[in-house]
Amino acid sequence: MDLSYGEAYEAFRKEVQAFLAENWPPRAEAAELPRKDQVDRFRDRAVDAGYLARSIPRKYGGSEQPPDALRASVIGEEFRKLRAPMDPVGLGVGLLVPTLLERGTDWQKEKFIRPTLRGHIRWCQGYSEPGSGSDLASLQTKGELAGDEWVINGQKIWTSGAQIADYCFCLVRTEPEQPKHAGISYMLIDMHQPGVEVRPLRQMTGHSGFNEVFFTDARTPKDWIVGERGEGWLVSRTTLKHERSGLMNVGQATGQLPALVKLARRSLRDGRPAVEDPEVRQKLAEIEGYMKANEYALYYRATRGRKGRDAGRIQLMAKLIRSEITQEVAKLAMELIGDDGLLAGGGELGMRERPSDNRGWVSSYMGSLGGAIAAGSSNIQRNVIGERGLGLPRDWAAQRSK
Amino acid sequence: MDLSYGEAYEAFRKEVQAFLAENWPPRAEAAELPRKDQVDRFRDRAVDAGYLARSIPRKYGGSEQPPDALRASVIGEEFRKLRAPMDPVGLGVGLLVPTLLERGTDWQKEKFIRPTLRGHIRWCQGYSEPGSGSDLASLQTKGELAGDEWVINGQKIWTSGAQIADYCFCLVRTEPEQPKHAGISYMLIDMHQPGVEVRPLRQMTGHSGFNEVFFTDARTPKDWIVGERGEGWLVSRTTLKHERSGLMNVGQATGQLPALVKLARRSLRDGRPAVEDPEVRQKLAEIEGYMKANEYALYYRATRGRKGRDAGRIQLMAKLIRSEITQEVAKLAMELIGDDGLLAGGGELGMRERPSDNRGWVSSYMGSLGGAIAAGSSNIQRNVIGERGLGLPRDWAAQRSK
Amino acid sequence: MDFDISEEQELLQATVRQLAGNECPLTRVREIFDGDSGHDPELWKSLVEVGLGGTAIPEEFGGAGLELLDLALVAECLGSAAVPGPFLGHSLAGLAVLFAGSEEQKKSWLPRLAMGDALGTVAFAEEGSGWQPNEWTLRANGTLRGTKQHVPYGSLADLIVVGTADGGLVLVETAADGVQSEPVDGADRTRRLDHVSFDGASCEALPAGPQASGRVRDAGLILLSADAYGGAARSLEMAVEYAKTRQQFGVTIGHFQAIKHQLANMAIEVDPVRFLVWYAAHAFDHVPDESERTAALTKAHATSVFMQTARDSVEVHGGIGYTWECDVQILFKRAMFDRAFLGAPRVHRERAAVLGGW
Amino acid sequence: MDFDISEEQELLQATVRQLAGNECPLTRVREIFDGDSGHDPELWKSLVEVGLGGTAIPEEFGGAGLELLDLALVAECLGSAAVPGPFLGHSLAGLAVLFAGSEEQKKSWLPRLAMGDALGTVAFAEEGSGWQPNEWTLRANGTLRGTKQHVPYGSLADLIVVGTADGGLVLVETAADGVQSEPVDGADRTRRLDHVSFDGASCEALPAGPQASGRVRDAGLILLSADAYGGAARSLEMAVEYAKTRQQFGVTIGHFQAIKHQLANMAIEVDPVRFLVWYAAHAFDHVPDESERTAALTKAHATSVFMQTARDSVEVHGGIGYTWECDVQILFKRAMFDRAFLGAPRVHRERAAVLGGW
Repeated sequence: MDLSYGEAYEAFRKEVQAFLAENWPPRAEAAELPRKDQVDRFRDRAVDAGYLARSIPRKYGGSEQPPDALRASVIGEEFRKLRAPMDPVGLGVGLLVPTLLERGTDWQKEKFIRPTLRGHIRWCQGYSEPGSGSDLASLQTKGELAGDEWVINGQKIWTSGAQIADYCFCLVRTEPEQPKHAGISYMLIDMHQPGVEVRPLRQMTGHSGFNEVFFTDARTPKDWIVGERGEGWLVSRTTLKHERSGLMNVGQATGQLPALVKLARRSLRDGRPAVEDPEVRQKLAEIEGYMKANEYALYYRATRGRKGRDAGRIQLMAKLIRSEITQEVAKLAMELIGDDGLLAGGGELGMRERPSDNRGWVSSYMGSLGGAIAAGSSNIQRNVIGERGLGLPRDWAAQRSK
Repeated sequence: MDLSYGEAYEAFRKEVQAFLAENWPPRAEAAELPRKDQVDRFRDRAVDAGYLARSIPRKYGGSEQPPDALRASVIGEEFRKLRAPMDPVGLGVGLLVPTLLERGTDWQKEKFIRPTLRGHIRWCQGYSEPGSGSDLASLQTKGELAGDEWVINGQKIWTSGAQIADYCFCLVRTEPEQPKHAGISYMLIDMHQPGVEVRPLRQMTGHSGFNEVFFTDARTPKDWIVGERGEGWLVSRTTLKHERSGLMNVGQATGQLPALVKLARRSLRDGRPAVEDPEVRQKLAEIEGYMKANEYALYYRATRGRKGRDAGRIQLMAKLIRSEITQEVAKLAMELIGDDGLLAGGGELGMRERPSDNRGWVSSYMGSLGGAIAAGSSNIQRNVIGERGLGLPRDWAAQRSK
Repeated sequence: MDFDISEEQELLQATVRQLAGNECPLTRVREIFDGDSGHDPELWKSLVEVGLGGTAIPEEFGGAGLELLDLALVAECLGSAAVPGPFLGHSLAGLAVLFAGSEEQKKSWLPRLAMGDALGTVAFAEEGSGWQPNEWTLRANGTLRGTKQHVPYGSLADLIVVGTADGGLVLVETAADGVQSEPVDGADRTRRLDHVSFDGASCEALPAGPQASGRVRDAGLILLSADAYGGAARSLEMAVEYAKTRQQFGVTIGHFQAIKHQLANMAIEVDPVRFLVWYAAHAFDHVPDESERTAALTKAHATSVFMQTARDSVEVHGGIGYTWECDVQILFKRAMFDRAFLGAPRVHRERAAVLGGW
Repeated sequence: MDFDISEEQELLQATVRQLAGNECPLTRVREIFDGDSGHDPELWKSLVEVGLGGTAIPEEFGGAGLELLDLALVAECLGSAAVPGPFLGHSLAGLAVLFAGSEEQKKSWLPRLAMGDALGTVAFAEEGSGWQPNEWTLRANGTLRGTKQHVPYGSLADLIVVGTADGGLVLVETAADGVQSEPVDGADRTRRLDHVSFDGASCEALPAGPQASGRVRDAGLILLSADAYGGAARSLEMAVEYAKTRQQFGVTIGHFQAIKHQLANMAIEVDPVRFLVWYAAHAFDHVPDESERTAALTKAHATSVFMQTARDSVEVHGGIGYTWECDVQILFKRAMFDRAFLGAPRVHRERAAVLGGW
């Protein structure tokens, strides 16, 4: 066990620092350019240097580096220090690109990957429907072939980023006569067309992070499907796997603690800082125990991943654990803010602890429920852990619906 | 809403007090008799006066009084004050007698009810088997008719009181070719015979409250079954209904609180009584909230019962609520006793708070799990509340096994 | 012994439920929720017309002459329907005048409050909590200076009962000079709050204020508890209904044992609260020795249960439960109000500990 | 960065697991559990023979020369198999001599402890808790008077490391006059305890006691945490196995979502603890700044999780889990030991708060 990066990585860190010193922020001549062009130019150079788009082949605009989680960490740390542009965050780079690499045709890769990596086109994900949440495969949005085009009708929901997306990667029922999992195709759809309407969905916090997307005779070319017709379910599993096993930033595991402690320091109980109250101290330390255990579990996963060794069932647990911890944090925060628990949520979530305004914590209190609901509800997570992790038999109901 | 007993009942109380003043403790001449005869004589008089065996017809040795929960409460309060004998506590009076009254033949009622009421014969219940817990109807103990006798083979478990019981009321599979619920008979078995072996089951607390009962060619007369052959499941439901809806002493709901508060007063935290610790105070008050809510729910049930009106789904909840509260009490007690949490359980349970010995609380800590397990596990209770109380559909698995 | 509500009380609840159902279905709640004032004069008028402005005010002063238990039963129904408006503050203002006012003050104000000719409210909280009478610091001497926080409908009320130092109570008419209110952006948009500043506003003491202010607070705790029980029961009911209709994997989700048990766990939390609230109100009316402590325990318990039940209900509803469009979020925010208003559960558990001699 | 145990460490665990499986299957655990002494000299000998008497004692003193992490990995395996005996106290006595003893003391005692020629233990607790060095009150001045509570195998040990006032440590040989032990009727019959009284027993100070006693305590916290993780993982495994074999309603109970989710909830509690324990041991070995606080947090967390997991496992087992015959009760009682020994979770959470500057 060794928690240092080691010499080789510290040397690599120096390289990255030197690159950044040279290239970011842009030198005078480049600083004249529009911001977008500055970023493009920087990203080109960072790709050339092997710092961005590391897992992507060069021919599609990547730098084609061997996987190395530690190098990636070092790059992330140094880039973030200077707020240098990194790979665009989002579903395009995170989900679509890996899927295209694995299942896309050559022209699809050529057309979509490079501009996605450069942040020139943005994607949203069209999976969930109002009637299809946990039971995603029951989706009803239908695509019918009319000549050289698919004509798409139906409704998607929980589509984050739809209001700014250029394209949607979307699950569409194209073979209605097939059993439910076999009738779906994975389709790419241009969002800038009359048949697509995006309506923001307001959350209970008042924020609008999600959308509904309505397809009314929306169209997409016949060959804008990834994989074969009717294979969309399997194709989408490729990306879901990416989504669920994607190692989140380890720091997130304990990231909420300092803000919570700060809140406890500045909140009063009976005229004294709440952090002096035995109940608060116990609860904080209890939460820290959970966070730390989870944090080291994530280090272990990262290490095993780097070694190419299976980390076991702990891999299935990160989301559920995080959503449980987040709820405990939010509940303690609600105890600490006292009368401000009467206020509407607002502004930044509580993690960015700001003494002037407890409304971020109110939003966190509501938002902490989101983790138990979004991207595989906690009940679904428990099923997965029980069945895949502990080897328990499948549910009757789920079997029945096969 | 009126929480007093009212004048009529206070007059009745005076009557009861006068009766007791006359009859208990026994006068000089009776005090010469063996204790058992004293008790018999007292019970005879109390039945004549209408104070005991109130729901039982006179011809079977009862006093045949109209149901009146308040009179029953008054009787209980006054009898207990003087420790006068009441109806024998146990499964005979509680479960067997009501079943016989409803489903027994005349000779069965005549033979068994009176001595049971007088405490002359004692009963145990032979329902659970090692393989049949929540799924009771899957029981395997079999009875075969040989001439005028049933020959019984099999094993029962969790049989409390088997070591002192004279008879067992028992579920036995007599029609093996029938579907599982239809093949069972409700049989009365003499425990004093060579084919019956009782082995105590030691609990994790070290106590032995339960037994295993082994039947090896045990015998019982052909007509010692209650109801018809194969009807035993329904007959047993009569008694289970009694068991589950039987209103426990309302006092039990909050009975543990004073002991817990006493424990908190005499336990130290950092040199001060633990009851001064904010965390302990919060937890105590939280537990009291649950207890009080449950206590008043029980008052409501009692009132509705007296009025002959349905109390609704709250009737299904008492056991689960009690077992949840008991666990919270036990956990807090474990926090309070500190290092004594290293000790083996022993002696009285914690409810009889004794400053000299925390080992009762250790037993309570283990014993508090019993409530979630015995007489219908908490999961079964939740199913019942969900299905019968909230009208949710039945489980697939349970449907499937029908 | 009769631990049950009477037939008259059942009828009262049926009446209020029907009224809420007719005048204030959830579609209407939502309009008011999303509106500016959080108040619908027509709806309020219809409540007042059936006597809900003065349920617990004696008949001689134009009220219905009922007890706090009856008022709590009303609050439960309003909570269950998430009825928006000034019922809570108005009711407490009436009780404050009744418990602490002179005959003259009662004659002057109670009929107008009972009839709804005047709208009342109470101003208790001060900066950094301070909901309890012994925490109040404003000094009144014919005039009043200082700020009260979280005053329900402070900007709409005609009459504010303000808590002052040493647990006193004074009346302030908002028409007077020197009263200014600033709206609070509260979570619960069915019960709006204002911070109210008094800058030399003229005021009039309620003579028995120091003796009665604790009782007014206790009444408030019980009304919040009743609202919380109503809201919790409704949150549960919505979750159950959702579980019976929402289909996944070809069946309604109520078939899944995980959901079934979540709902059963919610039910064993929620259902007993009803009886605790009844007892707290009964003790307020008839068991003076237990009244204060029971109110504190009940407020802590009932509003905690409501808050957790509302959270659980959102979770059962899944994504849709998390949207502004879903009615359960309205209950969630009422739970936030009930939980924090007059002091969080922790505050009242500690009070119960003190009052219990712990 | 490499957050994983090494191949050698995996091998060490495999060895200990195999040894425990061969020499101490649960049938044997039960015999010792039900026996008088809670100790099986043959079993202890077989552990010592593979070097477990001195895992973290340097090779120059006859030990295996490994780190606390290795010792913790051993403790995890012993906890998982519920191996009875004096491993914990013996290990801590060795570390106390190593951290605080003079060269002479080390030379005299460490080889005997490592080889198992002498059995060691530690005596820390005093009446009414007092596990922590700053709480110790016994005064030693060549001789020792007073009583220590909850001394593991105090009656069998040859050498007791006793905590004294100001966090000092002294050695007492039990063969000396004036040492008396009285057995404690403890819940965990796999790790027996005695109260030990010293009535003028001669003793010898470990010179660096005041500097090292906190480290010895921290090592104890980590070994208890490792035992707790092992026990929790085993409790979970037993519950899972039971759910896969126990039939009700014609299927194994693992089909029921309620059971499945209970087990999943247990798993997300238990599994991450492994890595927390690793880190605590690693910090003990290599990150001095974090060592003390991490040990405290870890002991609180790991032993709480074990206790709850053992409770849950009993519940999943149903009636049978509640009997003396069921192996899960043995783990339940080990959980009680791990939780309370060296101070309950509450104590160490408060220490973590203080050490965190809260």
